[in-house]
Amino acid sequence: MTDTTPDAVPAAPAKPQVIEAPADRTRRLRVGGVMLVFALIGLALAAVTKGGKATFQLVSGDLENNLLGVPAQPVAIVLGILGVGAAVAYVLRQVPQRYAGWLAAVLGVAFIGAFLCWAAAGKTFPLANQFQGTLNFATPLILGALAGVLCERAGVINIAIEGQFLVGAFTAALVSSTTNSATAALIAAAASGVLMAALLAVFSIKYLVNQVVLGVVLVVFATGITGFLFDQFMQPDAEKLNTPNVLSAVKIPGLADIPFIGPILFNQTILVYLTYLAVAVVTFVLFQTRWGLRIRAVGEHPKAADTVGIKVKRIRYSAVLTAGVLAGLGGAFFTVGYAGSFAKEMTAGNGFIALAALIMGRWHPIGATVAALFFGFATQLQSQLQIIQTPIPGELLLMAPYLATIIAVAGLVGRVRAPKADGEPYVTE
Amino acid sequence: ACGSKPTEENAGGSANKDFKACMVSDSGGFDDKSFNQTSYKGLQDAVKEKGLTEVKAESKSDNDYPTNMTAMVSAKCNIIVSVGFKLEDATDKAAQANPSIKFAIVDSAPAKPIENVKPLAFNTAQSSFQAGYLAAAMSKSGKVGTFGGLKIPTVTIFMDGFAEGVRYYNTQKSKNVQVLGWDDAKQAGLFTGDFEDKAKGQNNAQNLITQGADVIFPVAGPSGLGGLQAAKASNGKVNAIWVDTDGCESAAEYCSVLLTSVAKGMDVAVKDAIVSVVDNKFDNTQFIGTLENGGTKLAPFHEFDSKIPADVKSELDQIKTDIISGKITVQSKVQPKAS
Amino acid sequence: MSTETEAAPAPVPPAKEPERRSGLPSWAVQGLVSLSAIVLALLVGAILIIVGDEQVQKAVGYFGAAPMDTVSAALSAVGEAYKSLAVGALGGWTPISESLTQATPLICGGLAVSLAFRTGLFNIGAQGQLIAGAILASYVGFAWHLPPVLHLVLAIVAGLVGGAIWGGVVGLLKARTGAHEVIVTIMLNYVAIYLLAWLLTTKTFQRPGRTDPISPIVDNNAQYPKFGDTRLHLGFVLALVAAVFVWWLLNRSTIGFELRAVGANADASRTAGMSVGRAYVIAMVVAGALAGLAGTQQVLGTDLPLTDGVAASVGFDAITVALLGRGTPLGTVLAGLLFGALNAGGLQMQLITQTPLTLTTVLQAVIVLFVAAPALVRSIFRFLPKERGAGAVLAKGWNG
Amino acid sequence: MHLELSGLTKSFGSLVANDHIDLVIEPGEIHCLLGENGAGKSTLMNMLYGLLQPDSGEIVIDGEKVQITSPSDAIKHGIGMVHQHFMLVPVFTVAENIMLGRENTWAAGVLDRKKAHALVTELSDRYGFEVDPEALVEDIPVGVQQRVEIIKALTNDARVLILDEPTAVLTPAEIDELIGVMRRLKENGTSIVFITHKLKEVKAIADKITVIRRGKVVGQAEPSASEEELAELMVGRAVDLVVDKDPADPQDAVLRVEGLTVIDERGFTAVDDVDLEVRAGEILAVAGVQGNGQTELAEALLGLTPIAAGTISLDGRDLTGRTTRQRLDAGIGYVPEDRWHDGFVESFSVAENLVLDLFRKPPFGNGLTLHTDEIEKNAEARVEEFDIRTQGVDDPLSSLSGGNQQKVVLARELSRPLKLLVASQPTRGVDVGSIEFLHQRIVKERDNGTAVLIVSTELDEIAALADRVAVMYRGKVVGVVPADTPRDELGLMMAGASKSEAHDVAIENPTTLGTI
Ligand SMILES: Nc1ncnc2c1ncn2[C@@H]1O[C@H](COP(=O)(O)OP(=O)(O)OP(=O)(O)O)[C@@H](O)[C@H]1O
Ligand SMILES: Nc1ncnc2c1ncn2[C@@H]1O[C@H](COP(=O)(O)OP(=O)(O)OP(=O)(O)O)[C@@H](O)[C@H]1O
Ligand SMILES: [Mg+2]
Ligand SMILES: [Mg+2]
Repeated sequence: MTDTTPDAVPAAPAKPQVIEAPADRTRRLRVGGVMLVFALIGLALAAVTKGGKATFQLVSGDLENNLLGVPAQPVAIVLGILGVGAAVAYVLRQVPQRYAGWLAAVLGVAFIGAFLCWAAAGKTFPLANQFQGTLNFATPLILGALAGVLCERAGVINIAIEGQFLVGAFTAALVSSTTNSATAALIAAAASGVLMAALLAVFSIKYLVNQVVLGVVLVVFATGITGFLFDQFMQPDAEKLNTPNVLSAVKIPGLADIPFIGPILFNQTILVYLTYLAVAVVTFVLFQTRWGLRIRAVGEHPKAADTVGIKVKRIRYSAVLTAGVLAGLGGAFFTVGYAGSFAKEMTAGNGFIALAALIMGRWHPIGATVAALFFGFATQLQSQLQIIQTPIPGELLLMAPYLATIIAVAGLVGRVRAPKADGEPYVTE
Repeated sequence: ACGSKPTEENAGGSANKDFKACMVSDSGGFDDKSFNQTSYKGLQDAVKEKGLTEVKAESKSDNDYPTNMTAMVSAKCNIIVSVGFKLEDATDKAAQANPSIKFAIVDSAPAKPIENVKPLAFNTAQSSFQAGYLAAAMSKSGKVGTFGGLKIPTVTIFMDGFAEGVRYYNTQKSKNVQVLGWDDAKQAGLFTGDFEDKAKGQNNAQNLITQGADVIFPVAGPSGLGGLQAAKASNGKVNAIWVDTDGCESAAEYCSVLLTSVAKGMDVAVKDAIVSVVDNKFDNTQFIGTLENGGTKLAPFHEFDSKIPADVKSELDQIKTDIISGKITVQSKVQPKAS
Repeated sequence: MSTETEAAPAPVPPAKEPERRSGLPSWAVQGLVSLSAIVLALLVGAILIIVGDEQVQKAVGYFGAAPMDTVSAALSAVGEAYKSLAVGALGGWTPISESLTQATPLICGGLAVSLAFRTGLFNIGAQGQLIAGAILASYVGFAWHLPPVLHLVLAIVAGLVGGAIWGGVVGLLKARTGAHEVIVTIMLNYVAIYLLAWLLTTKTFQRPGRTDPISPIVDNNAQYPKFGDTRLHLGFVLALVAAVFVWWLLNRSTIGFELRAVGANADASRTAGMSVGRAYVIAMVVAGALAGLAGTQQVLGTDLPLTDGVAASVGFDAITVALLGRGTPLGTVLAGLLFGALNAGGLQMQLITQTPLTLTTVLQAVIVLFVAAPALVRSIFRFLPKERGAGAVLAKGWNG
Repeated sequence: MHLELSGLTKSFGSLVANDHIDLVIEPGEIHCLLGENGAGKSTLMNMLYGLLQPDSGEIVIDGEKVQITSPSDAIKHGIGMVHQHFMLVPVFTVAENIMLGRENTWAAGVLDRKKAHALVTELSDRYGFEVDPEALVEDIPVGVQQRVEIIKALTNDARVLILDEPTAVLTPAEIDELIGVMRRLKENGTSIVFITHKLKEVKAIADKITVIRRGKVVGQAEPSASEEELAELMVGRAVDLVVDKDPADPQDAVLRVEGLTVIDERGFTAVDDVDLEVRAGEILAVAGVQGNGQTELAEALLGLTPIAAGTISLDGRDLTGRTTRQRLDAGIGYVPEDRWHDGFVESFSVAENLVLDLFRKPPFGNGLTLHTDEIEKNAEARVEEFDIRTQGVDDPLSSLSGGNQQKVVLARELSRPLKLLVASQPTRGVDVGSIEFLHQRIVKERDNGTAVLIVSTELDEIAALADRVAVMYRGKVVGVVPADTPRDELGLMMAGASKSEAHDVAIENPTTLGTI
């Protein structure tokens, strides 16, 4: 550029100053508003907290030792004020943009803390179990959402997670019952997930079927076929075909001894460890490897990928089929991973929640994981609060996780952007 | 393997082959490991015993009840058994339109008695009372837990009785065994919100266990099976009591953790209702399964038979006697009342 | 020169075989393809029936001894099953009326999904909207006591309002905050289910004298009139009216023009002065109302009380119906009728041949799968002509 | 490399896009392909690059017949291509885009990002491009994206480089720079196929020119041929390259913009305190390199982008804060820059697209119902008037060629009484024949007393249409100059020079194109 550009042209001015765009302003006020509402609710709860001490159980199931007793009202008030502070700082933009997320996190923790102080005042709240349960609920959701991330990053919409779950759960139960082998069961579940994924892949990539249609239909198909096989074969011969062995927890020496989180995170079944691994691997693969780069390229701009010699369809097939492994394992969680025998429609809509988590997490493996954990947390909290009995009616508690998700999506997450070519078949002539 | 062609097998007692005993399920289907399944077993028992012809229709949605009912009528059934309170309206209508056909309905009763409808109800609060007592007696931690599927009377009646039984134990023994997951005074407690999600049921049970409960009483159909799974996973620390059927038969893989089950004798009641029609002894008085008539009872202790102290067993028997005699009154408001 | 080229092996000759195009109008071609898809699906179903049939299993046991037994057992199993399916769906006025009754809520629910689709929204929430509509319609139906006609009209309006609110929230959140409708509709379905479960335990909704979660049946005045002594009711006619209305709305009204434009290209619509947010809200309000109408058909039409099962799986089947109908009102009506017939026939089939209802579900899925993949159907039935403008796309993806 | 295409034929349905095309590319030559919109240039090149499969014909490289069934085959044979529509992944960084498809990896397919980074730096140094390897492609200006595309093609050591309309989005200086790169490549023995609509460029660089019309080669021309000759060869009739228009007769100011400031999504000031005035009966052209705020300016005028400060008034009526619809109703016509995105609904029929912003009002609608017969009638009339080539007004717009789609948008906007017409890049990518017609139509609108604001990066277009020129650079109007300002001077202003600086420098350093 140097030889033809005359020197006299003034040097480019320094990078223009960043000013808040109107859209950002709206967003800041909206998010800040929601934060403020929650902060004030937290504070209000603090004001009405009665009952002296709130006790938190730090080791799951240990009712005598490892209890953390705090003066409920003072702590709630401090947390409430902290929350209000964070919300106000957010609204007034008192910290640099890139730390704004932390303020939301501070508010979240403060609000939940104040809320728990209020709910547990004069009672014992099993804190460790809260996280344990969160993980239980979230594990299949994470696997399902990761499967979705892989598919959709490659440009294939996957609404069929629920169907993959069902088939995975069924197969795992069947194989575990007949072979008594956990490994065989997990492999079979993964394979059945891949089989469902193959249907998704062939029909969407080869036959160009609208992927939304396809996903919904595959869920119906999986419901029907597992139901049919259950009715006709599994149920009549349940002792032989539907008595899977549940995976047992494997303690990881050392790690499991870390206080508080150790027993929660590192005394789990192999399937849960696979889930941790899956989060890390999918994230790494997607962003740091050749295959991942190509997956993202075909999901964003398949033609561009094609022009540099990438086989678009082949990458899509590979991504969708690999995702099938994850979804199948997610399905296995419902039977061999946790609950034992198979029952019709036992995944009970979890595949759709995983889909929601994937969108809420903005098609990012970490985001999806966080969203799944968020949902698991809310569901577990709901169950625990029903037990310790709060003034909140049980019926409302049952709705709470779903309402919380709506609030989070509408208030905090806002507009999300899918991979650009997500759902568009790639056609060459 | 290619064996030889079997000769036409001759069904055993085909004495009443033209007698059609029919059943319509509710939307849970016949494989719900719960009341549809148990009722269906009653149908099968009757069919086997009397050599009848069986016709069954599963319903996928509420919409299907009238359709299935009509189909049964046109199939010229001699008796139609409908399962669940949701079929009440369809049953009443069909019964009034077809006075020559006999009907029976499980877990419900027409507002006004109908000539050809026999309601089958079960006071499971009575046996749950025993179950609560047993649970309290067997608890080491001093805490027992229960949870339900949905907060509906056929579920909470178990939970009520259970809580009362625990309270009775406390007053008898001056103990303070706590019930987690159900407060019968406030009628508030722990529910999964559905009857399908086994993992959710298991998690609910797990949460009760972390709160110290060592006997779990899940009243949530297939979702409740998760509760048994949680007990099984505790490796002997936690036990459970199953509902509706003898869990050692319907969910045999969990027999090792089952103290007992609160059996709701739907199979027996259904079978009796059918047989009464075959034998021309049908009447439309409401059947209420009680401890007295065996329509509800504690199932055998199976693997726990040796582990339950003899005095507890005799106390349970005494309770049964006392409930029958009226010495103990079970309070639950949702107990079926004789009409 | 041209001779040279022909002599040389053309790079990709097979791909360019002349397209089979017939003189048939495109609806006829579509019909043929759909018919072939149904035939294929029935073949798949036949396999399942054979595999699941006890007689066949027995006959296979001695296959070597009498192989024809297996074949005849298989044929008779399939034959009987499908005969009872057909009789149950179409064998006379009563079965037909049953099919139409079953189709009624599916059509309205399907329209709710279709309309949203055309606006670029994926409405998984027909289930929740239906429940919301059923709650209000049922309440007005049993708690108020009004003269004929008026009562029915008010109950229907209540149902429409209930659904419209439940749907409108989705549109509003999407327009205002960008919250993705897929998430919001999934979550609102659950909220509706739990709301219903709770309401049914309250005095307001519980049937007097009952402790069960079941509401009173609505007043006679609030019920859709029935046709003869069948279960078919006026709601079916309303479903057809709704379909015509949706057709008019989409194709002959300015609002529909806007909805379709936003659905096809939101950016261009915005540039042309349309309010995309407004379109989302309108579409979801109307879609919700349509699903609410399906709710009224459940509680006012088939004289069902309100229970937790009032929605059955109509809301989800509606998605399949809408997709099978390619998002057009006529297509949705036809798809709804097909599914209604399969449901009615399926009940009969389980009654006579004890074939599980899950088979109907499989059949429905496979039919849609084949219909949605005309290329596959054509590769199996090679005689089928090519459709002009084949593969009309409904929703492109998450980004609209 | 010696490349020979013979008898290449490709049809889309009943349309024969390439009809037995023969073409020979000698080693080290710059071969220009010229043709009107839809002539089939891109189709031909896409077949060469393996993106499309020919129905018949063959490709011979260095005497050997080859099969190119996918771009990877093409890359293997040493063919590189810069596509008409950029083939870059917008959410990837420059380095990621460049490594895509030939990633350097550590073990197990883990990306070696350092190497990619180094490669970009090396190449951009070698060719004097200033490209930040870690910048996101969607954040960099189109001109820089173009360089990324070229680097991409060069990293493959292509021996034949296809450049499909690479100059549409470049400034004269950048075009100059590109020409320099092409010359250097040529010296190294690389052959180049160069496609463009700009006849000046062709004359400046081509060794050989092949003209394609309606899918057939209609002839070859020498670079010495005049522009008029080339245009006639392309279009098949004599083309008036100069719009003949009378001098403007400007009246009162219709559009008044004061202190307009727009902050874009990333928080940068896209339009910076701009004051403008457009008078009735004049054409004001906003010149500038793509990405200097013109798009945002136009969108702000229509209310499509929220503004941070400033006022907009039309005929004295304050429009600030009004909705797009209110502005359209107030008498603004708008031809958006990215038509494929914002201008029409592809799946709608031609007729529907012709009333996309008119359907609510009589005679097309009465607020509730749509009068489809009126819409139909209107469509017939517009199609006739604007010579829109379509099989029928009920056909979807997607079936039309690019130039005709363009005309639909213009026809729609000009079919109602306007006070102000805002048209962005009205003829981008349109062939000379259509340009002629569209320009005439815009001038006619001016002569009817409408105020016209044209946003264009094409100096030819500006020269043809403008009565006054406002040059934008980094969101600011650096000057408003008369229409007859020399091309070089405008070019320099577009690079940020003030009016006086530009004037001086332009005389000292004439660019290649400026002097033609
Ligand atoms: N994928 C396709 N399907 C149908 N028609 C197509 C397709 N691609 C190109 N065409 C048509 O083929 C013809 C040639 O298009 P092509 O893109 O080769 O033109 P071009 O000479 O590159 O034009 P431009 O100057 O606008 O780039 C046009 O009429 C175009 O509409
Ligand atoms: N059918 C077509 N014929 C000719 N050119 C087209 C066609 N479709 C798109 N283009 C051109 O290609 C460019 C990219 O088109 P595309 O629709 O992919 O935009 P996009 O990537 O979605 O843009 P954005 O980033 O704004 O969403 C358009 O701006 C347009 O100039
Ligand atoms: Mg081109
Ligand atoms: Mg686009």
